[in-house]
This record gives sequence, structure tokens and C-alpha cells, in this order.
Amino acid sequence: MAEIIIWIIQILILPALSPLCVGIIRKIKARFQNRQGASIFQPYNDLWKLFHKDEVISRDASWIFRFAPFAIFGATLAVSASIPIFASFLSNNFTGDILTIIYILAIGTFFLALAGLDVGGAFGGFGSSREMTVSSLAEGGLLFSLLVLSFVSGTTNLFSISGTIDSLSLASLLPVVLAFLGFFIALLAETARFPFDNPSTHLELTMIHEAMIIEYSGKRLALIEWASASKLLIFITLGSSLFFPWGIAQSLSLSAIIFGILVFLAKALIFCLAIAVIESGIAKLRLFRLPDLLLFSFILSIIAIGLTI
Amino acid sequence: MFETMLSQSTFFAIMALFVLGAITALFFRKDDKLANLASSFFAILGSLLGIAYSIAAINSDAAIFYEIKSSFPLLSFNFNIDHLAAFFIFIISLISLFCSIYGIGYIKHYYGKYSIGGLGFFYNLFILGMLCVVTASNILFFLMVWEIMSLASYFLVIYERDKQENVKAGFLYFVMTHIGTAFIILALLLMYKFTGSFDFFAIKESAGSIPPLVKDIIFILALIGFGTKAGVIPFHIWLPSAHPAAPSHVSALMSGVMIKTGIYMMIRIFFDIFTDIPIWWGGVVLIIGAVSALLGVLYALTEHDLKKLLAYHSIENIGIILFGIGSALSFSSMGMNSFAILGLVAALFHTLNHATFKSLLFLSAGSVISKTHTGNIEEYGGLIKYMPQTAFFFLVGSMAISALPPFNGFFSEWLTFQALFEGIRSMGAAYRWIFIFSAGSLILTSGLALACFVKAFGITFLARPRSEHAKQAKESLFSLKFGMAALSAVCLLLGLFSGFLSGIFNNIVRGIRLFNGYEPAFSVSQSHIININSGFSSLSAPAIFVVLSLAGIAALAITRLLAKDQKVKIGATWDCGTDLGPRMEITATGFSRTIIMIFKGILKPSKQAEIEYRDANMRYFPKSRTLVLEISDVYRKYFYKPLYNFVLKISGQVKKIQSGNVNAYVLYIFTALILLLFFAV
Amino acid sequence: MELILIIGSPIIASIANFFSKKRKACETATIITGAIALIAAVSAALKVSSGGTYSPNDYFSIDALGAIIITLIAFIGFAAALYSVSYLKKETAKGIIDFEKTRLYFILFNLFIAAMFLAASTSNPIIMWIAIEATTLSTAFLISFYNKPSAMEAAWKYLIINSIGLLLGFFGTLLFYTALTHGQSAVFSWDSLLLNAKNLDPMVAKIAFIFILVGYGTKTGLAPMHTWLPDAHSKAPAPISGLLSGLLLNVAMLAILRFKVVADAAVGSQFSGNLLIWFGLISIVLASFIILVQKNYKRLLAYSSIENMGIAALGFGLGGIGAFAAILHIIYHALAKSLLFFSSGNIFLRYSSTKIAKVKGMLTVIPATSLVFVIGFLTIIGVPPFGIFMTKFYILSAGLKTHPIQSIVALVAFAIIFIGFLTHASSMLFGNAPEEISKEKENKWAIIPLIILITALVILSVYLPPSFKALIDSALTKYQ
Amino acid sequence: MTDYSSLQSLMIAAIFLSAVLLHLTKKNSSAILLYFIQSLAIGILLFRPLAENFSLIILLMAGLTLAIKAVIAPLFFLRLVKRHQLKFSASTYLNTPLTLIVIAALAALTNSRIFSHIASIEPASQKILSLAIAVVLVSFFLIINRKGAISQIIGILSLENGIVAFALFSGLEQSPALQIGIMFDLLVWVIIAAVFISMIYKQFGSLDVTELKHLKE
Repeated sequence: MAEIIIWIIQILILPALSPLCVGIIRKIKARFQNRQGASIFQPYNDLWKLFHKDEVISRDASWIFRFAPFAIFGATLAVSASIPIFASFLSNNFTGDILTIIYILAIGTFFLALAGLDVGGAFGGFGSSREMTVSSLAEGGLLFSLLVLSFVSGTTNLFSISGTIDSLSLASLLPVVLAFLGFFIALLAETARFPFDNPSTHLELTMIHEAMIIEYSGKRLALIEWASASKLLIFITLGSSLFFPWGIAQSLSLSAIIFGILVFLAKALIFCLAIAVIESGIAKLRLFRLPDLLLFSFILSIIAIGLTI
Repeated sequence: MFETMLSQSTFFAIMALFVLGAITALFFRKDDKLANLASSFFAILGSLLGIAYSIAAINSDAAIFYEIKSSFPLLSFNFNIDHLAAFFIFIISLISLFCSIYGIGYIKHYYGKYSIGGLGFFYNLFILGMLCVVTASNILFFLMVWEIMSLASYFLVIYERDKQENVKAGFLYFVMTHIGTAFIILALLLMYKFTGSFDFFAIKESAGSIPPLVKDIIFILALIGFGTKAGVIPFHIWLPSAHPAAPSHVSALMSGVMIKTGIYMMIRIFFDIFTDIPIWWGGVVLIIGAVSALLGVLYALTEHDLKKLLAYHSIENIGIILFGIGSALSFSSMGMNSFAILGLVAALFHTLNHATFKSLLFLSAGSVISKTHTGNIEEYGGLIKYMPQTAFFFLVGSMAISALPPFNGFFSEWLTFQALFEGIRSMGAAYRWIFIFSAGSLILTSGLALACFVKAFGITFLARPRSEHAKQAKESLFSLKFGMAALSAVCLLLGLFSGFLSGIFNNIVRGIRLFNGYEPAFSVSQSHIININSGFSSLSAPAIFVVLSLAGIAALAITRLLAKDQKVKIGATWDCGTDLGPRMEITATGFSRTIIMIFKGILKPSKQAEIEYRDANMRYFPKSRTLVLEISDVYRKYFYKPLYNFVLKISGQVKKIQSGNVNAYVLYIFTALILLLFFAV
Repeated sequence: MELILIIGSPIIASIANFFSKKRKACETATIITGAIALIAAVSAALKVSSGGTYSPNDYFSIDALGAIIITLIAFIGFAAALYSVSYLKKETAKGIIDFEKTRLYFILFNLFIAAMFLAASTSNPIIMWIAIEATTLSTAFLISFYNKPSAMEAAWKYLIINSIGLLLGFFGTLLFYTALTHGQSAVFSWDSLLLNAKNLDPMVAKIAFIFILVGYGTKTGLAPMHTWLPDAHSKAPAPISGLLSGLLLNVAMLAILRFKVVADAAVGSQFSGNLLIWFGLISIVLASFIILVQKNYKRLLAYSSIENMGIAALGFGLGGIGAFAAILHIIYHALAKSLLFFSSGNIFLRYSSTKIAKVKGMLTVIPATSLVFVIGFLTIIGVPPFGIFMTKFYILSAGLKTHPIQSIVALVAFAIIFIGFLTHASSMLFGNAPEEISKEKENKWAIIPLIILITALVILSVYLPPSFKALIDSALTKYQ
Repeated sequence: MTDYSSLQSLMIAAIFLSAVLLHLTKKNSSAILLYFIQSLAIGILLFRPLAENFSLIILLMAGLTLAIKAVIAPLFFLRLVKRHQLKFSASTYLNTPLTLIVIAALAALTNSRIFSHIASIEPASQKILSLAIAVVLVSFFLIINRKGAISQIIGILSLENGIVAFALFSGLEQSPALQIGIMFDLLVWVIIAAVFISMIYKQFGSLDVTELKHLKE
């Protein structure tokens, strides 16, 4: 019975908290720019507003345009159910494998890019092209950084990785650190964050993710915004519960669970802080500088693998 | 039930059906409609019987061996159907079943233009050739059916012979296959020389007597010979021009099944006939696999002809299959046969998957091309509104080939990844880096494949039509749609039952001599969980399907809950004020330009820009601006052209012998006589 | 009895043609005698395959290999007779030749066939030499049939080079003849030669075989002595070049083989085997390079004959399965090459040019001939359903066992020939025909001889009748 | 019996000398004369066995050979030379000293160890046999060296004479049937050669063989 409650919390926690995460990042960025900035719950209001507005769909759009938001949000829901958030004792060897979550996320990217192409606007086209370029190069770094963890802990199942990493000896710390650097670069690329893409602008030169969803409105836009927010939180959870699993609940006891959730929230906050600092600190890289950065993350992870075995 | 199915008469009944199909097609060649129906009817019957026979053969452990003596020495038509051969019969029959159904409707647009009887004849001969290739167990008989298969497919490639590039493609195809066969003849004859027999069984028994150096030579020759047929990178130049030239249901068969006969023979020779395998074999196959996969997908990205793009993807998927085979070779050379079984199961599973989704893609491409009369995707656009079913089937095919979960592509790539990960963990120092390089190339390839199929599907089916042809496109006939629908269902089913299938592949691979008696490195539980290396990683196909559909339904429920009574208005796409013409959409060139510029070191793109001004001397107002982007064909420029010119130069010299002067001719005889008297005596 | 029919009927035909005035008489005489010779040859072959060598008197004896060659000559001679009737009718219609020329053609045609029969069936080496000399003389005029300067030049070179070759062959025969003079005055025949080959000095036997090989090798068109062949076979009328390439080369090869057996008895088979292998290899390699850059399709077929004779020599040189393959190769090559030359005759009649560049879109203009042409050229380049793939494969398997490097070189040459032939054939078959080529239907009689040859080729490629196989095996025991 | 051996060596010397001189002659008529001398020598050699055992057939045979070789062939050629006014034969490829060097080399070759085994056929006339082979090789070289059609034909005939000389000296028992066959063959050959020469002259206007160079490659 307790197991089921834990599972319900596990499934609901990410979608629920993800807009908050985006709100916090925007708040911190505003503070950096010496302005008050909207409240951290503003994204919830935006979603609520969008869900209740009418929708305008282009004449050229096909069923792909209508179906894509559900596929994208569904993908993020599926992934958020199969990654360790606060409890590592839950064993999910159905979908909890590194490759499975990477490829399920790829479904989301696939439909997002198609939706961008569907309406035949100029923006959607080059948005999808840039998105596919960045995501195809980022997948390598992402998989190899997670692979380092699985070689260190001897299994690719995420829940058991988070279980074994904290009992790690210091000797094998260097590969995990290198892998985390590679992972963090891949995180920024996959969630369209700063050095790769500017989330808050509609300037043709710089936007990748925004360009694809430019034609959306109403409840479909809400779904997509929500999906990209929860994708950000998914990567933050992966980063925190796999690379820094200390404090994750090992057993079913109530105190361990509550403590696990609190630790998770703290770690998520630190990640948001880090992302916001980067967004305010550095400028967006030119599109043809991105492959070098992604290659760097790929090389980092390969060195890390070299060190583990 | 299986024993009755496995009798010799059923096997020869399959052969007889295809022969009948060929003859009746020729017999009715005067009346197109009848010829088409006759040949497709017998082809469908033959493939149905083939599927039944192969399933029975896979499930029974009886060693099936038929022998027919022939009047020529050393040649006897003997067939050996073990589990591996039965599996390949299954692939051939399955795909030819759907292609023949598809063909009934598709051939209609050839009526009156080309000889339908000829098409039916060579189509049935081609399938018969493939069936014999995977079951022949006498060297001479094997080489005979191997060349008959290439001959039949040559005539199918030059079927539309009024187009000059088809004839050129056919010529290049036949020459490359023949050169490949020359290597195969050399390899098989070397085997005959050291084992003294023409029969694969006897060769298997006395394989030990082949000295190691000769074994390496045979390996290299077989790799080149069968690699040419499989379309491995340095020998692939015929594939992107030959497959698109054939009628679509034939190029589906060629791309889906024919290139697998090369893979079949590689497995037969490397694992079934040779016993102790040196360590470097696996490394070579892995490197070739990595190069083929990566370059295959990069060339696909540069391609704008739909069928050429799919042909390049066949090269990429052959690379992925070679990952499986290469890892199996490395593991078995280190004695870790349980991991080798995992590698080989991954390779066989991907062979089956690639056969299904590649033929699905070619069939849907064929239905698009038959309606728009052009292969260039730049002239398509918006076809999803005119051909909704074909678009859906193409979408299913693209998702399967880019290994997106619910479909079968993902599970075989997952198994290949597991084999490579095991390699990284357990191999020796140098080979570990080859495995890492292969894993890197595989993940990069699957990412680029995803980008390429977004381009292929998006530019072809979405947005607005960019040419008159695209506007008049209509949905194709029922038999075409049925063929494609069946294949998409098969893609999904193979994905769902991948757990059950890996169990079957397991006992197929354990039928091979090198592996019988070994436990595989993976186990399949009742609830379809594939568990690698006792817990290293696990996965359950039905669970993923259930989770994904539940997530989708949940998303729908949330929107239904929160957005109850909003209206949906149909408006115009945002067009910054000017009316949005079809030229405003992104084109295939534009889409893949960024990736090509990133990989320009490998692809060496060249750019030509011409500007035509309204007024020649006042160069301010350009009338038209054309941009030509080309990718240089590295292989022809640096390997095949120089080789051909070198041979031409020699023949230029040799030609001078026939100088026309009688005295010189007599001098040749005189010198021959004197030299012989000096040296031979 | 059969022997008189075989040799006698063509001679009677040529005499009859000499006196006949009407074209119809010449044609029917040639065809009837061709049919009679064919029936007699087949019954002789059956007799030999069941009862061993058939020698009615001491001047004539047909052994197994002789029987095969005689049936080939009779069969292809009959098909050639049928074909030349329609070929010459078409040529007279086009005004290239008059009745006088056709009469000369039929006289020489029958003489040529009779000479070949005599050469294959005689038991006395010198009579064989005279018969082969007679074939040279009778075909010299046939080559200069269209008295154009190029035909004249080809005939002159043919005459000079072949006479030199045959004189060298005669000198070799005399050297072998010296083995007999020790004491007994036995009749000079193959068996007597074989019996006392021992008392020949080994060095003399070697020199004799060298002269024979260079002499009769010129007649077979082996490598350094092949230079007359492309000119002669491309300038002769199509039926004649079919016979020259298909049959005459085999008769000369028969001569070499008969002397090879004697030389093997004297000095062991190693010596003659190596020579044949080297000559075979040089012919294959040389022909392969020139085929690649050939511009005239009749010369292309001529060079392919050089290559195929090289393969047969290679096969006989290797011995064992190679010899079996070489005998089969001679049969398939004879059928396929005459088929190709006859269809090139049809092509020439339609396109009136032998340049490959000028012949385009054959499949649309003359579909039946081009179908035959496709089957012919597929056979020649060794594509499986047809026999030559089998023979090339056997020779390679035998070669790889004992002479690996030579067989690899041969394999490379086969690949080059494949590329060359396919380039030329596909440039001729496909594309669209030039406008001025007439699109009228082909004459039935021009196709029937081709169909006869094709059925024989296909049947033999798939199934060897038992009596035929017995013939080959008994030939093998002698010419191992 | 010694006079016969000196007669034989005289005759073979005459044949060899005529073969060598054929290389050096400028005029066609002198070439034909040399061929006549050579055939005469062969004829005499044919008549020699008659001295021991007289048999009508051998007499008939020798007479026939002499008739064809010495009478009909030269007459044919002289008629040809007169009809087409071909006084001077075309030149040779190698100048005279070089030709002589080659001829010397060929003679040395025939006496070298390769042909030493020829003696085993007829130990007595070892020298003569090697001289006969020398005639064969020299006349073979003549065909290569001369550019004129007539001198090429004469080269072939002198090659044939060399072979017949070798046959005579190696004591091959001559069965009459074979002799007639060979002679008939030679006769037909001479007629055809003559017919062809006139045809070539009609087509090419000259008998210089280097004109015949159109059939290339």
C-alpha cells in the first residue's frame, strides 16, 4: 500500500514542480539584472491562462501539428516516472534503463521538430533544422556520461545506479566528476539553455526551441511549455540523483522519504541557481561554435570511461 | 504439425511455385494484366508457404538436408536448412509476401510502357535465387545461384531501360557484384584447396586443416566479397544508384533482403565453418561497421532523391549489423562465447528489423513517386493532405528506423548497444578503444538518422506542396496500402514481442557450431523482461508500450480536464505581412546544410553561386540567383577512377601489338620460337 | 560407312555447286549434305561412345575427342549452312554480291567443311597437316570475299602467317616422324607414334613439341601468334567467321592435343603442361586488355575467341578436372561464339556498320536477335545458368591447387573481360536507335539457326546426356 | 659411296648459300633465279637414292617434285614480275651487315648444344642436318626482313625447301602417297599466292607489304 503511494508521488512530483523550477530560474536572472522580476509561481499562472484561451491553428497544419504536443508531454511524463527522484529502493527494471529514457526523450524531440516543419513557416523550418543538429550531437555526450556511472556501479538501471553511487570510494571520484561536466553541457544543450539557445527571445538569429513552437497557441502551447519545463527538471533530477545521490531514501521509512524529498528540492535549487548564473554570466555561442562544445563534452565522457576500466 | 511441414516436398513446392510464377509471367507476356496477376499470385503463394516452412524449421531441431545429384562433376544441388538458413528463409518470404501484394497495384502504372511479363519473370527468379543462396551447401551450386540472383536483379535494375542513368546504374551494379563474386570464388576455392571438398559440411569438418595464414586471407577475401554485396563503405558506390533505379517493390526487396545474403554468408563462414578465430578479425569488422554506419547516414543527409536517401540508410544499417557481428567475433576469439551469442542475436534481430522497416519505407516512397512522377523531395511538400495513409506508414517507418521506442528498431539497437557495452567492460586494452569508438559512432549515427528522417518526412509530407505534381497527388490503390499497413503492423509487433523473439534468436544462434552448448549472456523472463548479463541492464518491450500509451492518455486527460470549452479557429501561418508562398518553406538543402557544414571535413561540400543581373553593367539589381551545392564523391575520385584509368592505359599499350605490319607479326612468332628453344628445352 | 558420308557429302556438294547454275540448287545441295553429314556424325559419335575408337582402315580413325569435334563441326556447319542461305539472300538483295559470288561462296564453304572433317578423322598426322593446309587455302578466298582493300589485307596476312605456322608444324611432325624410322616401316599414325615415342631422344621430343605448339598454336590463335585472327575473323562474312572462330580453332587445338599425348609419353606431361599453361595465360591476359578498349564488335568477338582458346589451353595444361573442363569449354565456346557471330551478321545487315559506337538501341530495332545476342554474351562472359561459368570455375579450382598465382591472374583477366564485354554490349543494346535504321520485322529464316544453337547450348549447360558424358570420359582417359 | 656424301654436302651447301644470297639480292628476277637453283639442288638430292635401287615410283615422284619446284613456280613468278614491271624488290628492314650478323647468329644457334641432339636421328650426317635447320631459320628470318610480297613468298618456299632437305637427310622413308599429297599442296599454295599477289597489286598499286597497315588495334 505504501509502495503505491510512493509511486503516485514519484509520478506526480516532477510535472508538478517543473514550472516552479522555471519560475525560480527567471527570478534569479531578474535579480542579476537588478530588477524585481515576476513571482516564482508566475509560470503556473501562465499555464492556467493558456489552458483557458482559444486556439488558432494554421490552415496548412496537418494532424501531426495537433497530435505533437500530446506526444511530447507524454514522453516527459513517461520519463519522469522511470527516473530516481527521491527514492532509490523502487526497482523499475521495465523502463528505467539509460538508453530507454534517452530514446523516449528523442520521441519528444522528433515530434517537436516535425510540428515545427508542419506549418510551413520560415521560422519553424530552420528551428527544427538547428534543433535536430544540436540534439543529434548532444546525444553522444549524454549517453557516454551516464555510461561512466553505469560502468562504475555495474548496472545501467538508474534506480540501482543511484543506490550504489553514494557507497563509492573516493578513488573513482575523478571519472564521475569529468562525467558530470560532460553531462552538464549535454543538459544545457538538450533543454535549450543558455550557451546553446536563448529561451526568452524570439529573435530569428538566436532562437532554436522557440522557433519550433512559434505557431502554437492555447492549450497546445501550454502543454509544450509544460513539457519543456518538466524536461528541464528531468535533467536536473538526473544530474542530482545520479551524480550526487547522498541523502536519497534507501528504505521505505517515512522519515527517509521526507528527508529524501527535502534533499532533492535543495539539490534542484542549487542546479537552478547554477543554470541561472550561467545564463546571466556568458553570451550565447554562435551556432557553428556549438559542435565544438558538444564534442568537448563527448571527449570528456570518453576520457572518463577510459579512467573507469 | 511441424513434421508434416518439414518434408522435402514442401521445400521443393516453394521453389516450384516461384518457377511457375516466372514461367506463367513469360507465358502471358502479351497481356499485361494477366501477366502481373499470375506472377504476383504465385509469388504470394510461394512466400506464404515459405513463411510456414521457415517457422516449422526454426522450431524443429531436425537436421534438414536434401541432396540431388547432377550430371556435372563436383556439382550436386544439395540444400542444408539449419536454424540460421530457416531464419533467412523467413525474412525473404515475409518481405516478398508484402512486396508481391504491393506489386499487384504498383505494376499497374507500368502497363503498356514496359514488358510486364519480363518483370514478373525476373522478379520470381530473383526471389528463387535468394531462397537458394541461403540454403545451398555446395560451393559450385552456391556460386551459381549467387550469380543468378545478381543477374536477375541486374535485369530488374535496368527495367526502365529508356532512362540512361538506369542503364549506367545497372552496369555499375553488375560489374561491382561480379568483382565481389571474383573475391568470393577465390575465398571458397582456397577453402576447397585445403579441405578437398566442395560441400560446406565436409569443409566444416576439416576446417581445422586450413593453416592460420590462409584462414586470414580467406577472411579478408570473404569480407571484401560479401561486403561488396552488403554495401559496406569502400565498396558501396553501386548501391545508391542501383536500388533506386529498380521498381520500388523490387528495390524494397533488394535493400531489405538481398544485401542480407552477404551478411548470411559472413555469419556462415566466420562462425559456422571457422573454429578458432584470431582476435583482430572482430576489430576489423567493427571498424568497417563504424565507418559504414557514420558515413552512410552523413551521405543520406546530403541526398535529396528519396530512394537514394533510403539506399544510403541501408548502408548505415548494414554498419549497425556489422557492429553485432564484429563484437561477436571479438568475444568468441577471447573465448567469451556467452557474450558472442548476445552480439550475434543483436545482429540477427537488426537484420530482421531492417528488412521490415526498410522495405516499408521503400514501398511508401514508391507509392509517393508513382503518384508524383519524380524522386526529388524538393518538389514534394504537403503530401500528407493528399496521401494521408502513405504519410502515416512512412512516419511509422521513419520512427522504426530512427530507433524510437515502441517500434522494433529500438530494441535491436538496444541489444547492439548492450553488446558494445559488454565489449567496453570486458575486452583487452587496445580492443576496448575500438568498442568505445564503435559505441560512439552508433550513438552519433542514430542521432543523425533521427535528423535525416525528420528531414525526409517533414520536407516530403508536411507544409505546402512546392510543385504542380505534388498538388495532383492522390492516395494510391488498396493493394499498395495493404502492403504498407501489414509491414507497419509487423514493425510494431516485432517491437512488442522482442523479448519472445530474442529467445527464438537465442536458439537460432546456438544452432551454429561455434556456439552450441553455451549459455547466452541474456535471459528473457515470462514478463518479457530482457535481462543482460544477470542484471547489468534490463528492459521490457510491452511495459514501454504500456507506459508510453498511458502517458499519452494522461496528457489528453489533463488537457480535457483543464481546457473544457475553448474554440479552435483556423487561421493563416504567421507570415510577417507578405503572402506566404510555397518557396518560403525550408528545403531539404537548407535543412541539412548545418550538419553538412559541421562535417565538411569528411563530406567536402562544394558551392557554386551564379547571379544574373537585370542590367549587365549596372550590377545592383540581380534578376535571379542560383546556388548549386555538391558533395564530392571521394571514392570515385581517389580509388575507382584512377584504377580504371590505369587499366585503360595498360590496354592502350597492349593495343599497339596489333600494329598492322605483317613483318612485325612474323617477328612475334620468330621470337616466341627462339625464346622457347632457349628456355623451355 | 559413316566416314564416307561425313567426308564425302560436303565434297559432293561443292562439286555440285561448281556445276550448278541456279542459286536454289546451291542452297538446297549445301543444306541437304549438311543434314546427311550431321546424321552420320551423330551415329559415328554414338558408335564411338559405346565401342571405343572406330577405325575402319589404317588411314582413318575417330577417337573420342575426334568424335566430339566431328559432331560439333557437323552440327554448327548445318546451322551455318541454314544461316548463310538467308544471309546471302539478304546481301544479294542489298546488292553487295551477285550470283557468281554466292556460287563461289557455297563451293568454298563445302570444301572448308570437308577439309575440317578430314582433319578431325584422319589417323595420319601428315594427312591432318594437308587437311588443315586445305582449310587455310579454302578460307583465304572466303576472307577476301568482299574484295575491299581491308578484306584483301586481312586475307594476305592470314595466308602468310598461317602458312609459316603450318610449315613449322610440318617440321615438328617430321621430327616426331623420326621416332618411327628405327627399323620397322610401320604405317605413320597416332597409335604407332604413341607406341614408340619412347625411342625418341627427350631433347628432340621437346624441340618437336615446341615447333608443333608454335606451328599449330598459330592456327589456334594462341597469344603471340594470334595477330592474324582479329583481322581475318572480322573481315570474313558472318557465317564464315562463325565457323572460323567456332570450329577451325578447335580442330587446330585437337592437333596440338594429339601431339601433346605423344610428347607426354616421351618426356612426361610436366613439360607440355607448363607450355600450354603459359600460352593460355598470355592469350587470356592479352585478349582481356584489348577487349576493354575495342571499337569494332566483330573484332571484339575475335579477341574473345583468342581468350577462350587461351582458357582451353590453360585447362588442358592443368590436366585432371581442368582437362574435363577444357573439353566442355570447347563445346560451349563453339556453340556460343558461332551464335554471337551469326547475330552480329544480323546486326551488320541492319546497321551496315561494325562500329560499336554506331549500333544503338538494338533491343528496340531487332528484339529477337538482341535477345539471342544477350544470351550469347552472357554465356561468353561466364554468367551461371550457361555452361562457361562451370568450365571457368573448374579450371580455376584445378589451377588454384597447383598454380595459384596463374589462376589469380586469370581470374583478374576474367573480371576485366567481364567489364569490357558488358560496357560494349550495354552500349549496343540500350539507348534509342538512330532514325535512319529501318524498323521492319526480322526475317524468320535469319532467326531459326540461332534458335537451334541456343537450344543446344542451354540443354548442354544444364544437363549432360549420359552417352555424351561417356564420350568425354573416354576422351579424358587419353588426353589426361 | 663417298662421292655421294661429297655430293650431298655440295647440294646442302648450295641450298644454304642460295638462302643467304636471297637476303642480299636487290632484283626480283635474281631472287627467283636463286630459288630455281635451290629447287634444282633439292631435285638432284631426290634422284640420288635412284642410283641404288631403281624403282619407277621414286623416279616419277622425283620428276614431279622437280617439275613443280624448279619449273612451274619460277615461271609463275617471272610472268608476274613481267606483267607488273616489278623490277626492284622492296628494301629490307636491316642493312646488309646487320643481316649477315643475324644469319651468322642463327647458324651458330643451330650448331649449338640445343640442336646437338638432332644427331641422334641420323648420326652420320650430323653436320648436314644442322645446316638444313639453319636454312629453315634463315629463310624464316628472310620473311621478316624483306618488305616485298614476292620475296616473302619466296622466303616461305625456301623455308619449305629447308624442311624437305632436312627430311631427305634424316632418312625418313618417303611413302609415295605422302609425297604426292605434299606436292599437290605446294602447287595449290603457289597458285593461290600468285592470285593473291595480283589481287593485292590491283588493290594497292604496289607490292610493298608496308602498305598493308590499315587493320590496326
